[in-house]
Amino acid sequence: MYSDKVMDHFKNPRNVGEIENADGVGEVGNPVCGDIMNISIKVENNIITDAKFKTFGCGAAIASSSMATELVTGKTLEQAWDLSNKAVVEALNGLPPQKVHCSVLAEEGIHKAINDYRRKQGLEPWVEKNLPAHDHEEMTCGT
Amino acid sequence: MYSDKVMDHFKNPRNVGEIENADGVGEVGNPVCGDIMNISIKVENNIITDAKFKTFGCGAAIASSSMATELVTGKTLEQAWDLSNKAVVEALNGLPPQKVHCSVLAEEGIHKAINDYRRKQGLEPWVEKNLPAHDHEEMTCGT
Amino acid sequence: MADRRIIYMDHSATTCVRPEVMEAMAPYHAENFGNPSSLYSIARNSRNAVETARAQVAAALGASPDEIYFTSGGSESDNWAIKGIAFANRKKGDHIITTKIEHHAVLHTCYYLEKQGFSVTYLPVDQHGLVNPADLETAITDRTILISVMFANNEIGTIEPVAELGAIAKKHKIPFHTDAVQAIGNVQIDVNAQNIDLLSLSAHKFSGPKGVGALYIRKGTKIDNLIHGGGQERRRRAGTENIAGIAGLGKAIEMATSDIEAHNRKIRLLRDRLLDGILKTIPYSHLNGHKEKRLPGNINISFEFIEGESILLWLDDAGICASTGSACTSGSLEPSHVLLATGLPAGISHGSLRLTLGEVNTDADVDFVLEVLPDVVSRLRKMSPLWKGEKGSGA
Amino acid sequence: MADRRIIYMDHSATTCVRPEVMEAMAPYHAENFGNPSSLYSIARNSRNAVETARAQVAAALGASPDEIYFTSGGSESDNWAIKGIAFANRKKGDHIITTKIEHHAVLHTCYYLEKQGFSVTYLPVDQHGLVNPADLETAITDRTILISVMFANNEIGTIEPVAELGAIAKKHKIPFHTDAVQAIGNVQIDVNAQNIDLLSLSAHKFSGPKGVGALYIRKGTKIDNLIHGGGQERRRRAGTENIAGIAGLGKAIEMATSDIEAHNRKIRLLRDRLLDGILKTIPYSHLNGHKEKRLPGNINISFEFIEGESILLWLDDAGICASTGSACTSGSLEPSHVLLATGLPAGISHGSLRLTLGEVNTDADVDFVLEVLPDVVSRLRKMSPLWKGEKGSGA
Ligand SMILES: Cc1ncc(COP(=O)(O)O)c(C=O)c1O
Ligand SMILES: Cc1ncc(COP(=O)(O)O)c(C=O)c1O
Repeated sequence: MYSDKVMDHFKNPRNVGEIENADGVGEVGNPVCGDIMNISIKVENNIITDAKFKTFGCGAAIASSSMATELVTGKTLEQAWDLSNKAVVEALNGLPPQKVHCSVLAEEGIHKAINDYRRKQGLEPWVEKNLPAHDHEEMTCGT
Repeated sequence: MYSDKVMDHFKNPRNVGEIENADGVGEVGNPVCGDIMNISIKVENNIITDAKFKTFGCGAAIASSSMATELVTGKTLEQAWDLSNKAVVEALNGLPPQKVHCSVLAEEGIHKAINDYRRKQGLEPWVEKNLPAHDHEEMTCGT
Repeated sequence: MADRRIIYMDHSATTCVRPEVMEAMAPYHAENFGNPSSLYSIARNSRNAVETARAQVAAALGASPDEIYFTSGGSESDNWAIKGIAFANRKKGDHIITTKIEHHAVLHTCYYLEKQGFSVTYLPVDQHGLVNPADLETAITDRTILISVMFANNEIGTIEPVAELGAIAKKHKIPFHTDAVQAIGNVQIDVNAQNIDLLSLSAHKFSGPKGVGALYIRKGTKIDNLIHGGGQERRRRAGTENIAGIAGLGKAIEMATSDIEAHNRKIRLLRDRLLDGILKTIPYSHLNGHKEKRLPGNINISFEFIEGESILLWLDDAGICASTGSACTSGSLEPSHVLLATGLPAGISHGSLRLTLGEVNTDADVDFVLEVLPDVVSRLRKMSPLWKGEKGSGA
Repeated sequence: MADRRIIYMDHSATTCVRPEVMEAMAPYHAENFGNPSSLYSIARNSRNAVETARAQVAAALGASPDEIYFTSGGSESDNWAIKGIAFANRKKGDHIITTKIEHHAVLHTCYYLEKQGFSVTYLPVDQHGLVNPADLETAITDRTILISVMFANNEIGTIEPVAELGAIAKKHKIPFHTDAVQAIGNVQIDVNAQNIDLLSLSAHKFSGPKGVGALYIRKGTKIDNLIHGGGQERRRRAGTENIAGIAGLGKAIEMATSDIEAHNRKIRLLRDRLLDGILKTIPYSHLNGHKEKRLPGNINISFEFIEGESILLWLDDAGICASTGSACTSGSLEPSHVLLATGLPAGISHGSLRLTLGEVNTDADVDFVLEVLPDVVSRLRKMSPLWKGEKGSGA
């Protein structure tokens, strides 16, 4: 059911862990839904120099966190903020429809970590522009 | 679905035909139901010396007519009258439930031929004692 | 008396599974037994088999794979289509239109729905078994929620004007179901060109296995499930999939529809020779159904003065497998509802014989039937009280 | 990383067809293809195969052959039993009693009936998954027309007090249905001693083929058909019979029930060693279900702080086939309704693993799983934000 890319990121997850003294941290999801992602980032000169995750969740959740942290590393905060769940899905060569919410969770985790950083910097948090456009049909848990 | 005995009487029917100048003739059934039996008998000294049939009908109808004519030959009219459809079924080593009505038809054919004989002799026709006790469940045509 | 060669001329009852289909099924009987819903890799083969078959069925119907749902056969498909549409649209209406000559899987379902408060119109047919589109048009009311007309009749082989009937249904925005169980492999089907919204099929009628079928449901059709439960078949038909059967269905429909023209040409040639031979040598015999608009392998003939079952028994004795009507009513005492609907008197309809030819039949088979059948008929007529001899026939 | 030996521990999802069953089916795939409803001799083999299987199923249940009806599987049987009883007895009442832990084939059917105006009571279970007979007694009203309680649960393996529940139903003259899909071959069944009026079973759960099952219906039970049409199955279940599948079902149930005691002893021994090993080596793991009243091959364990699917993926990587719950909900995001019903918190129930052992499993299989599983759990815990390390566990 999963692409080879998903399985690779599931079996060899990049960036597992928590950054000590992280500049921004975001935790999203809840145990009732079976997904929790914790994303921590290191920021230097407006650039994400490091991103790590810890995830409680299915294969897609782990792979999405791994891929998302990889994608944002080296990006400016603006570029990272614009990383959509779609980009994560594409980078993973697709996700089954009922698993797309995992990529949304990863997007939200990144956003939450970025805004945590901005808040710590005394900056206004950015506002979510796009409502997550994903398949809600199969879902009973809010992400 | 049929016993070997039924198949034998179907494939090698005994007493096919019409007796010329028969002493008694009975025709029962109708084409709508898919069964018509014509039974003719020769009677000497109150004994059926010959019985013949013509039948339009299924394998069970043909075998029942064949068996019934065989069973009554050599019998007194009283004995022949008492021949029940059950006796025909037993002699045929059974009939499928939905085909039992064929044996009833044979019983009725014999009765009709006997009463035809009695009428021709100026005798009172005998009255059917037993209502035909057979499986009506599957039937949509009256016999 | 006869040699024990078996001549099978009952292909409308069921067919023998083709070797290629057996082969397609073989890996899924035991080796690849994983439950397609399972996550682990060995279940992937099962999943792939199901999806391959789904694509094969879709291709045969001009449909999209996600409009194909696997079932346990033609009867389930018919029941699902009709009850599923009826119950899902009850608020919209309670009127169903079908015909007098449908298979029992449709008719008995409709009788059941009548008991549940639906009203059903059973369209008549002409003496050839054809539904008149004008009758359909007239029967439609603003309470009509379903029209179901079979593609080809299983007894007399008549092919209905499905595209035209479907167009009428479409014009009135009423879902149109067709029981195509007998049509697959014999008639070119295109659900879009023919305005079909739901279509039933059954694998064992076209050299596939028994106990597996499919229902085509046009995207967007409002329909209840018939079998509720697990999430199989995109939540529309619960139950662990019959993988081997589904794989067999896929292969069988692919083969059956790969060259319908050539198949028809071959079968029709044999059929016509047999039919002409029978009509020529046996007096008081009439063809039932339509002369041209008929399934290529179907012969349905009435022989006056005799009864069908006794014909079958003699044919069986000679190794010839045939039928009086649909196989599942062979135990019945009632004359065929299809023949009655064409206006044939009950007495004559009892004497009907159905011979349905398939790819396995040969010229020698035809010769043999032509050798055996006239004798059988004349033997039975001689013992029939209705038969008064016939000058022209020499009997 | 691991050798590619496959260790199949998902026997509650489906099983591999036994060689003897394959053999029993073989003659009916192609050779004996006659339609059992047909009259001619070659169809007799098909008829006999069906009747032999019917007797085999009857013998396994302590029933009479004319109380056995073949279906396309457990889901159809459940749907038929529940809808058939509900619709046939609607005038008498509109209330159905079942449990919160039924398979979706029962639950979703009941949800559907609720939409059709029936009312359904879903009995609770205790923390082991057991229904309390007193709860059933209390739930019965004078409108109750059906009680349906599964024999053994497919996720946690709990075996319900069916005979006792059946006795209560009997006292109130209410038909009692049990979904015995998981019980066949594992629990001694006697429909009379256990007061069962309807019983569902599915061949592929006991080494038979997929896509075939049966429903036992006690003589005299008032029930509507689910699939209307031809006169098959004594007019109660239409559709050309899946002869090969039915023959396989017959053989499989005969073998599965021939020595249940010995089977259970063997499987339970393996299961208990595996279970004890897991509980001993993996901290924060708990057994779900009942300790004794449980299917011999069933293990259902929750591992805190991690999620089930990711466990499965790692096990699959090692060649171990397992499941999180019932196979057909593996795509679902909702935590298991069964585990929730036992009172397990949703967060923990997401981390549950089901291992179901069968005759093919060996001591070596158990050793291998005990080698692989602790690593998998600890690897996933290390990346879980919920896991804060654990002194006693050495993690
Ligand atoms: C308890 C139970 N009931 C019903 C079913 C449905 O059976 P099937 O998938 O054969 O339709 C299953 C298995 O999937 C089951 O475990
Ligand atoms: C026209 C038609 N519809 C439906 C069916 C039922 O198909 P099945 O027996 O596979 O359920 C048949 C054959 O029996 C048929 O000929």
